[in-house]
Amino acid sequence: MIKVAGRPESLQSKQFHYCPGCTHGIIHRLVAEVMDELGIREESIGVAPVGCSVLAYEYFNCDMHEAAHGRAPAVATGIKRVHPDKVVFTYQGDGDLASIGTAEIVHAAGRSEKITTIFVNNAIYGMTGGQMAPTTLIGQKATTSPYGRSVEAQGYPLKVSEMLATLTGAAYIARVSVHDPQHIRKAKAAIKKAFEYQIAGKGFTLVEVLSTCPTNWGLTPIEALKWLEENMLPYYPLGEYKTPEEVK
Amino acid sequence: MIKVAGRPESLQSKQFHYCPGCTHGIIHRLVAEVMDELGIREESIGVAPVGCSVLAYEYFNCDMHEAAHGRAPAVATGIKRVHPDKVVFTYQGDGDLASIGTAEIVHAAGRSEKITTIFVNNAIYGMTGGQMAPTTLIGQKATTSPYGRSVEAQGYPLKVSEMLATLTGAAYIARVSVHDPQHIRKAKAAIKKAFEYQIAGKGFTLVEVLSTCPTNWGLTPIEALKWLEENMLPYYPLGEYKTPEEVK
Amino acid sequence: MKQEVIMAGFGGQGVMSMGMLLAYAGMMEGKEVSWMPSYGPEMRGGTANCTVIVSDKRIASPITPSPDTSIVMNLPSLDKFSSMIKPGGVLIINSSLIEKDTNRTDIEVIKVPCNEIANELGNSRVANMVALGAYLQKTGILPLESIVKAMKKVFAGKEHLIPLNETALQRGAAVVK
Amino acid sequence: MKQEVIMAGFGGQGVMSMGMLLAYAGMMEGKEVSWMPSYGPEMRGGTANCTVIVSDKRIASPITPSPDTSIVMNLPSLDKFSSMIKPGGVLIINSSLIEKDTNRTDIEVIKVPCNEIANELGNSRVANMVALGAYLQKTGILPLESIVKAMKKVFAGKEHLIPLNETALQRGAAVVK
Amino acid sequence: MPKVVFDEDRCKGCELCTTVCPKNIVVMSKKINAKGYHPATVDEMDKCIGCAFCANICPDTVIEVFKEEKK
Amino acid sequence: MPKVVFDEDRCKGCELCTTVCPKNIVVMSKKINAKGYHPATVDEMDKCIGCAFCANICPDTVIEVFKEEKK
Amino acid sequence: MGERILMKGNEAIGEAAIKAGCKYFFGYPITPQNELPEYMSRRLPKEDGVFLQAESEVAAINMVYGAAGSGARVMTSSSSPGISLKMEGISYIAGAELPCVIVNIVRGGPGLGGIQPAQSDYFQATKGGAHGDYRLVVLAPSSIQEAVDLVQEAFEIADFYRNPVMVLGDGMIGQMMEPVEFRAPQKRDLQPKDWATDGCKGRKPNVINSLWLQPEKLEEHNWKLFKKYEEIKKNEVKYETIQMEDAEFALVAYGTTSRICFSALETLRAEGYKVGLIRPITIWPFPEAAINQAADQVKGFLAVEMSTGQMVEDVRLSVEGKAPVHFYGRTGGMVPSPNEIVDQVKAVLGGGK
Amino acid sequence: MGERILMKGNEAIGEAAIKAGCKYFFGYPITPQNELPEYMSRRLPKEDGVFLQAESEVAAINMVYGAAGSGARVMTSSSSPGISLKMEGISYIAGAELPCVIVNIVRGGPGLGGIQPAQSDYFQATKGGAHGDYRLVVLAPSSIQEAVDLVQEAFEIADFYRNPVMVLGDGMIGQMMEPVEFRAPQKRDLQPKDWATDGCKGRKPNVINSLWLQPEKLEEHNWKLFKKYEEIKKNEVKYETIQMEDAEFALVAYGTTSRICFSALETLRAEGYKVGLIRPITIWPFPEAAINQAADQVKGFLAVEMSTGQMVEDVRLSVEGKAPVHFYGRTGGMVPSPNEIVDQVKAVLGGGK
Ligand SMILES: Cc1ncc(C[n+]2csc(CCOP(=O)(O)OP(=O)(O)O)c2C)c(N)n1
Ligand SMILES: Cc1ncc(C[n+]2csc(CCOP(=O)(O)OP(=O)(O)O)c2C)c(N)n1
Ligand code: SF4
Ligand code: SF4
Ligand code: SF4
Ligand code: SF4
Ligand code: SF4
Ligand code: SF4
Ligand SMILES: [Mg+2]
Ligand SMILES: [Mg+2]
Repeated sequence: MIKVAGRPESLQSKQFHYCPGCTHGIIHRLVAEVMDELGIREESIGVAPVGCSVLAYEYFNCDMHEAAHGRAPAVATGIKRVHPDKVVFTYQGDGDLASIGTAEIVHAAGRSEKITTIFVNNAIYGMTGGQMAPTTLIGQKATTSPYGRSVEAQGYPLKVSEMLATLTGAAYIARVSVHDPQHIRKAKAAIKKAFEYQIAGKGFTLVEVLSTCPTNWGLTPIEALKWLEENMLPYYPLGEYKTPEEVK
Repeated sequence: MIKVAGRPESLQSKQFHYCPGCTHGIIHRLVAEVMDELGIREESIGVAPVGCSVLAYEYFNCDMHEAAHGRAPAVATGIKRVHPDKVVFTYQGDGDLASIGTAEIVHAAGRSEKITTIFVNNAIYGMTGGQMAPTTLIGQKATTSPYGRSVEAQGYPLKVSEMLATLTGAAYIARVSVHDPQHIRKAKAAIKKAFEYQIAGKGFTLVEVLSTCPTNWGLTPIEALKWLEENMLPYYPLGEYKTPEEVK
Repeated sequence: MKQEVIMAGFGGQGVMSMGMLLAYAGMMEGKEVSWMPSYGPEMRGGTANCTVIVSDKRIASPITPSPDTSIVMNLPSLDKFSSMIKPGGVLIINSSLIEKDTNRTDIEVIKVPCNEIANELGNSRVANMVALGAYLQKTGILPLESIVKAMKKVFAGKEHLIPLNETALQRGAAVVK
Repeated sequence: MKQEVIMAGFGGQGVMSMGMLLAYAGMMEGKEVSWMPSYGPEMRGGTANCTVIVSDKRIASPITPSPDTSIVMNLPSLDKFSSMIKPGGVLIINSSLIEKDTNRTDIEVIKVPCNEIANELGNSRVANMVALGAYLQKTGILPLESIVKAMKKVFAGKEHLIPLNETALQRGAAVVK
Repeated sequence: MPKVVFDEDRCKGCELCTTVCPKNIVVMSKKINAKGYHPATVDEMDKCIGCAFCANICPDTVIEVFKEEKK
Repeated sequence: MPKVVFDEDRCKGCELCTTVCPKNIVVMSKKINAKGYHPATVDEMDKCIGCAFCANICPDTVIEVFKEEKK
Repeated sequence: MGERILMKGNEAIGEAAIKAGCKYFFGYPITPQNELPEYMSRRLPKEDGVFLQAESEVAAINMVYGAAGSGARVMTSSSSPGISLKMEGISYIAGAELPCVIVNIVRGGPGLGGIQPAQSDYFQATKGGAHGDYRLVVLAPSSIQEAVDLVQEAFEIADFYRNPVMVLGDGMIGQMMEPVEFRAPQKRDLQPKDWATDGCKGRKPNVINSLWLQPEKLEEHNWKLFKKYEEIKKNEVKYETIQMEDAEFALVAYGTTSRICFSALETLRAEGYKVGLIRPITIWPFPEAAINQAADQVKGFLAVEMSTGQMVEDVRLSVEGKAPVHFYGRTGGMVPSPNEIVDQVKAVLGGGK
Repeated sequence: MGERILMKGNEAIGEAAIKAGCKYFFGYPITPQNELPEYMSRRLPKEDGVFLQAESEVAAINMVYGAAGSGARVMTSSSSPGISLKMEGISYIAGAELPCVIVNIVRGGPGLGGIQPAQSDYFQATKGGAHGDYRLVVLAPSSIQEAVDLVQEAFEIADFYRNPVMVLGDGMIGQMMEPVEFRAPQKRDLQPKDWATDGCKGRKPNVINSLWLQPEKLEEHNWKLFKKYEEIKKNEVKYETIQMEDAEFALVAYGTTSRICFSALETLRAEGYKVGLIRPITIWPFPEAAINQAADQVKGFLAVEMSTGQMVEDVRLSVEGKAPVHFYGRTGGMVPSPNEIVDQVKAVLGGGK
C-alpha cells in the first residue's frame, strides 16, 4: 500500500485553528504539497500575514517570518534580498493584500521581486469578524457594510490579478479556486508553476485562490463552496492572467 | 484688444518657486484655466501633495488642503465625502502618487471616489534632489540609481494609467504631455474632461501628465522637453486609457 | 448584595446572550451591572465566556478572579472555571454534556441536564435559559420575571421566542427547587 | 586661532565648494574644521551659503551668529549677511554683481570683481576661487598652496582644472595685496 | 483495495468530504469526537476507489488514502 | 495686430518660449532682470500672429497675448 | 436621552459621537474595537452621515485630516498597531490645528502583540508618538458611562482648541457592557469654522497646512501651539480622588486599572489601611498639581498600570521627589486583580497601616 | 583607516555602517538625510550588498524587519515624518527582538513642518512612539566623528541585545562636514544568529514573530524584554561631562545643542561662572545616575534643547526634585546661539556666579 493522500512533510502535524470547513486549510496543504514535490522545504522561507492565517508560522514546516498587516511583500523582499538563493513566499488574505497592503504588493510585482504570493481571496475580513474587504462583492453584507456593499458608497470590488497582470515585473499571475476536487487540482498546479518560476528567476509570481469563510458569510461549509462558485466565480474569472513568456 | 493668453483667475499672482523651465508651472496654469472655464473656482478644493508642488496651496486661487506625502487621495476623499457637491482635485507627483501613495490612489479609483487627480510624472523625485521614482526609466540615472536603473535591481517602471484603467471604479484615465503647444492643448482638454466627468458624478478621474525636471535630469529646459519626447513618450504612450462610457 | 458569575461554554451555546440577559434584567431592576465577554482571536469553535456582576453598589472591576458562581456548559469550561469559584460559592454544571465531576468540596455543585431539557422543549438552543433558570432559582439574585422583561428588550423583533425561553427558565428553576 | 566665515551666493556660483576646499585645506594643515551648508527646500535658483570654521581648538557650534568674515557673491547675500559680521571683521564683496555698498563702518570691506577676473581667465565658474584667494590673502588663515593641495583631493579625476583654479586664487589674492 | 483512514479527532465535522465522494460512501458518524464534533467516516470501505477526492477537499488533513502499489 | 506682453521680472530665462514661436521672434534679452535671469522678449512685434504658443509653454505665466477682437 | 440602556463600550462610544454631532467616521478594522466602526456603519447612513472603511489606518487618518480640514466633526478609532500607523497623520492634524477625535482601544504590544486589554500606549498618547512638538488631549474613561460623557466632551474640546483629542480606552472598556445614559453634552462657546476648506465663495481661499519652510515661522507656530497647550493644561485637567481626605498612602491609576484599584482600596480600608486613590481622567494634561499636593500628605504612592511602567513617570514628575513612588504593573493583556494590588500596598507599607 | 577625511555627516554614517559590516539598506528619500541613502546606493553594490529604495517608509521598515529576521546586518534611515510612518514596524522589530540600526536625522515638526535641524523627536525615540512596552537604544552623536563611532557601535549593541538601535541626529549632524577617522570598531562577543530564518536545513524551522495570543505568554515576553532593558540600562549608559568637577550649575544637552552649550560654557567660564556641562550620549538609557549625583553638587540645571521641552522631563526625573531644573528651547528648525544660552544661565543665576 502506498499513501496517495495525507499530510505532506512541509506541513506540521499541529491542528489548524481554522473554523470547520474553512478552505484556508486546503490551501495550506496545497502549498505544502508543492514544497514537498519540489523538495524545497529546507530552502524555503514563508511569510505569514495578519489575518486568519496569522498563525501560518505554526503550520508550515519551514522557516517562517511574521509580517505586519499588509507588509508581507516588503518583509519577503527583505528576506529575498539577503538570501537570493532561497525560495521565499508570502501567504496573504484579501484584507491584508488588497487593502492595507496594496502598495507593497504592487511594488513587489513592479520590482519583479522574485517571490511567490499565495493570495487567499475570501471576499471578507475573516479574522476580525466579517468586515467588508476590497474584494467583497456588490450587494454582499458584511459587518461594516450592513446594508450590502453598494457602488455608490464603497465602489467596485478590486480585481487584483487583473490589475497586477498589467505590471511588466509580474511574471506569473493566476486565479484559481478550491471549491471542488477538480479546481483544487488546478489550484495546486498553478501554485507549483509559481514556485517553479520563482526558482527559475522569472520574476514576481502570484496565485489568487478564491476561498470560503463559512463563519462570516453565515453559511455552512457546503453552502459556502456553493456560494463561492455561484457568486465569486462570475466576478472573479479563473485563469492565468500573466505567464512568463510575456515577460521578454 | 482681448487677452487670449495670460494668468487665469484661478491662479494666484504669486511667482512659482519652480526651477527655470520646469513644466509644473505649465500644468498649474492648465488646471487653473480649466477651473476658470468651468467657473468652479469658488466651488473647488484642491489637495496639494508633498513634492516640488508642495506649495501648490500658495498658487491655486481656491481653497487648498495640504496632504501628507502620498495621501492626497485619502485627504481628498475626506473632503469630498463631507462636501459631495464641491469639486475636489489632487495634484500629485510620481513619487507621491506612484510610490508611497500607491494604496491611496488605487483605492480612490477602486471606490470610484468622485475626485480628479492631476498626476505629474517627471520620472524622478524632484523635491528631494533627484532620487529614483517608480517611473524612472530603465537605464536612467538618479541619485539613488547612480549606475542607472536596472531591471535586475529595481524592476520595471510603473505604468500607472494602464494599471488604474483596469479598475472598474476609474471613470476617466488619460495620459498627456506638455512638451509642445499641441500637446499642451490636448493636455488641457483632458484635464477639462476629467473635471467635467467629476462634476457629472461619473467616478474617479485621473490625468497623467508627462513633465520635465531639468534640474534633476541635468538638462537645460529645452533639452528636457526633448528628452521627455524621445524617452518618456515611447515607454509611456499618450492617450485615453479609460472613458466613462466603459463604466456601465 | 453583589453577585459575580462567570458563564462559559462552546461558541454556539448562547452563554454570551445568557449573560447579557442577566445584566439587562439587573439593570432594569435598578442595580449596577456589568457584562464582560472573553474575546479571543476571532476564530470560531473555541470556548466563550462572560462575567456578569450584579450589585447594589458601584462595580469596581468588571472581571473577577473568584466569582460567586460559575455556570459551565461544556467540559473545557468546567476544567477552566471550577477552580476559581470562591469557597462557599456555586457551580452549575450542564450535565448533559459534562460527565466529569469537580473535586472541589468547598462549593455547592448543581447539575442541570440543560440540553436534555432543552431538547424536550423542542429546541436545543434554549439550553442556556435552562441553566440561567437554575442559577436564578439558586441565588435568588433576581426574579425569573425580570429576565422575561429583559427579553422583551433584548429580543426586539423576535418576541415569538419569549414563551419558549420562559418555559426553559422555569424548567431550569424547577431542577433546583 | 579661530576663523569663522560665511560664504554666500546664487546656487550656481560655487560657494559650497569654495567652503569645502577651505575646510579640506584646513584639515590637511592639521586644524579643526567644520563646514555647514544652508539647505533650503530643494528647489533650485535660490541662494546658497555655508559656514566654515577653521580653528586650533575643538569647534563648538558649526554655525555662528557673528562670523569673522563674510564672502558675498550676490546682492541678496550682501543684504542678508553683512549685518552679522562681528565688529572689526571683514566683508568680501563680489563687486562684479553687487553695486550696492554696506552701511557698516565697523568692518573692513574688500571689493573684488570676481566675475570679471574669472571671465578674463576664460571661465566664469572660477569666480569663487577669485573670492577665496582674496579671503586667504586678507586673513592669512591658510597659505594659498594648502588650497591647491586640497584641490588635488577634492577634484580627484578633474585634475586638469587645478591650474586654472590656482591662477584664479592668485588673481584674487592680488586684489588684496 | 484502496483504504481511507480518518484521524477522527482532527475532524471538525464540516462535511465537505461527504459531498465529493464519487461513491457516496463518506458519511458523518453519530459519535462525538474530543473536539465535540461528529467526525466523518466511511461505512463501506470496499466501495472506495481511492480517488482521494475526500482527502483533497478536507481542510484539516484528517484523511489519508492508501492504494495498492501499481506493479 | 496681436500683441505680446512679457512680465519681465517673472521670467526665469528658461528659453522655452523661444523654441515654439512659429515666427521665431521670441528671443532672450541681454539685460538681467531682478531675479538675475536674462528675460525673454519679442523683437519684431509686428510679425506676431497671436498664436499664443509662447504663452502656452511658458511655465511661469510671464506672457500675455492680446488680439484684436474679432468682429 | 435619560433612559439607562445596556451598551457595549465600543458601541456606546459610537452612539456618543453621533449624539455629539459627529457625522463622519473613517476607520479600519482591528480587534478589540471592531464594534465601533461596525456600529457607525449601521448608524451613520441613517443620520445622513458617512461611514467609510478606509484601505488602511494611514488612509483613515488622512481622510480624517481632509474631513476635519473641511469643517466636519469627524472621528476615527483603532487599536495599538493601527494607532502607530496613524502617527504621521496625527502629527499633521495637530500641526494644522484641526479638531477631531481619535479613539484608541489599547491591546497588548509591542508588535502584533495580543488582543487583550492593556495600557501600554500611554507614552504614545501623552508624550507624542509622532514627530515634533505637539500634544493631544487624552481622555481616559474608566466606565462606559464616562466613556460616553467624555466622547461627547472630546468633540467640544477638539473644536474649542482646534486640537485632536484622543480617547484612550482598552479592550475592557471596548468590550464590556454597562448601563449608560446619554445626557445632553455640555456645549462650549465655539467659533464658526471659517478657516475650513469648503469652497471660497465670497471670501479669500482658505488653506489647511502644516508646512512652514522658514524656521523662524515654524518656531513661531510651535510656540503658538505651546501656548495653546499651556492653556489646555490650565483649563482642562480632570481627575477624581477617592478617599484622599485622610489618606496616608495613595494609589494612582487611570481607566480600567483605576476600577481595580478602587476594589483594592475597599479591601484595604476595611482592613484599616488609610489608602486613597487618585484617578487621572485626563492623562494629558496630567493632574500634576493634585498629585504634587497629595505628596505633601501621603507617605507614598503606588502607580498601577497595565504596562511595565509608563504613567508612573508622570507621577514621579508630579511628586518631584517629595515621596516615594512605587509601581505595580501587569502587561501584555493581563489585568491585575484587586488582591495583587492589596498585597503590593501592604508590601510597600511594610505592615504599617 | 587612520586617515582623517572630511565627510558630510550623512555620508559618514553610511560609510561607518558599511565598515561595521552592514550590507543591506532599505530606505526612502526625505530631507535632510538624502545623502545617506544616496551614498549607500553608490557603495553597497560594490560591497556585494543591496541598496533598495522602498516604495515608502512603511515598506522600508518592513524590509528591514525581513532582512534582520533572516540574519543580516541592516540599516534604514529617515527624518521625522518618515520615522513616524515606521512606528508600527519598529514596534514589531522590537517585539520580535531583532537587531537593526535606524537613523533619524530630525527636522522641525509637527506635520510636514520644515527641514531644518530639530530635536523634537526625543520623546518618540526614547519613550516609544509606537504601541506597547518596548525600548530602543538611542545614541545621540554630537560630531561627525562621534556619529561614525556610534554607528559602528550601534550594530554591535543591536546584535548583542537583539534590539533595534536608533541613531538620533539632526539636520546639522546630517549636513555638516567635519574631519573623521574610521577606527576599527570595538567588537563584542556575539552569539551566532541561529534564530534567523535562512532555511531550515539540518534543524527545526525558525520562526520570527511578535504575536502571543495568550496574555500570560505575552506578559512573560514583556517582562523578558523589560529585563533586557534593565540590563541595557545597567551596561550601556554613555555620557560626557565637561568641567563638572567644580561646577555649581550644570547645563544638560545632547547632540548639536551640546556643542552650542559648550561654546556658551566657555564664555561663562571666562566670565567666572562655575558652569559645567553634562552631555548624554545615550539618551536611552538616560544618564540618570550621573545627573542625580550632580544634583547633590550644583545649584541648578538648565536643559537646552531644540524643542519646546522633551529631554527636560528626563532631567527632572533624574534630579528627583533635589535642585531646580530650568529649560531653554528653540524649535521648528531654529538653532540656539551660544549667547542666548549664556543669557539664560545668567538670568537663572540672577547675577550670582
Ligand atoms: C495595522 C493593523 N490593522 C488592522 C489589524 C487587524 N486585522 C487583523 S487581520 C485583519 C484582516 C484580515 O482579513 P484578510 O486579510 O482578508 O484575512 P482573512 O482573515 O480573511 O483570511 C485585520 C484588519 C491589524 N492586526 N493590524
Ligand atoms: C513621509 C514622507 N516621506 C518622504 C518625504 C520626502 N519627500 C518630499 S517630496 C518627495 C518626493 C517628491 O517626488 P515627486 O512626488 O515625484 O514630486 P516632484 O518633486 O518630482 O514633483 C519626498 C520623498 C516626506 N516629506 N514625507
Ligand atoms: S473566520 Fe472565516 S476565514 Fe477565518 S478561519 Fe473562520 S471561516 Fe476561515
Ligand atoms: S526640481 Fe525638478 S520638478 Fe522640482 S521644480 Fe526643479 S525642475 Fe521642477
Ligand atoms: S478516496 Fe474517493 S472513493 Fe474513497 S472515500 Fe475518498 S472520495 Fe470516496
Ligand atoms: S472534510 Fe475533513 S474535517 Fe470536514 S468532515 Fe470531512 S474529514 Fe472532517
Ligand atoms: S504669440 Fe505666437 S507668434 Fe506671437 S510671439 Fe508668441 S509664439 Fe510668436
Ligand atoms: S518661457 Fe517664460 S520663463 Fe521661460 S524664457 Fe520664456 S518668458 Fe521666460
Ligand atoms: Mg479575507
Ligand atoms: Mg516626480
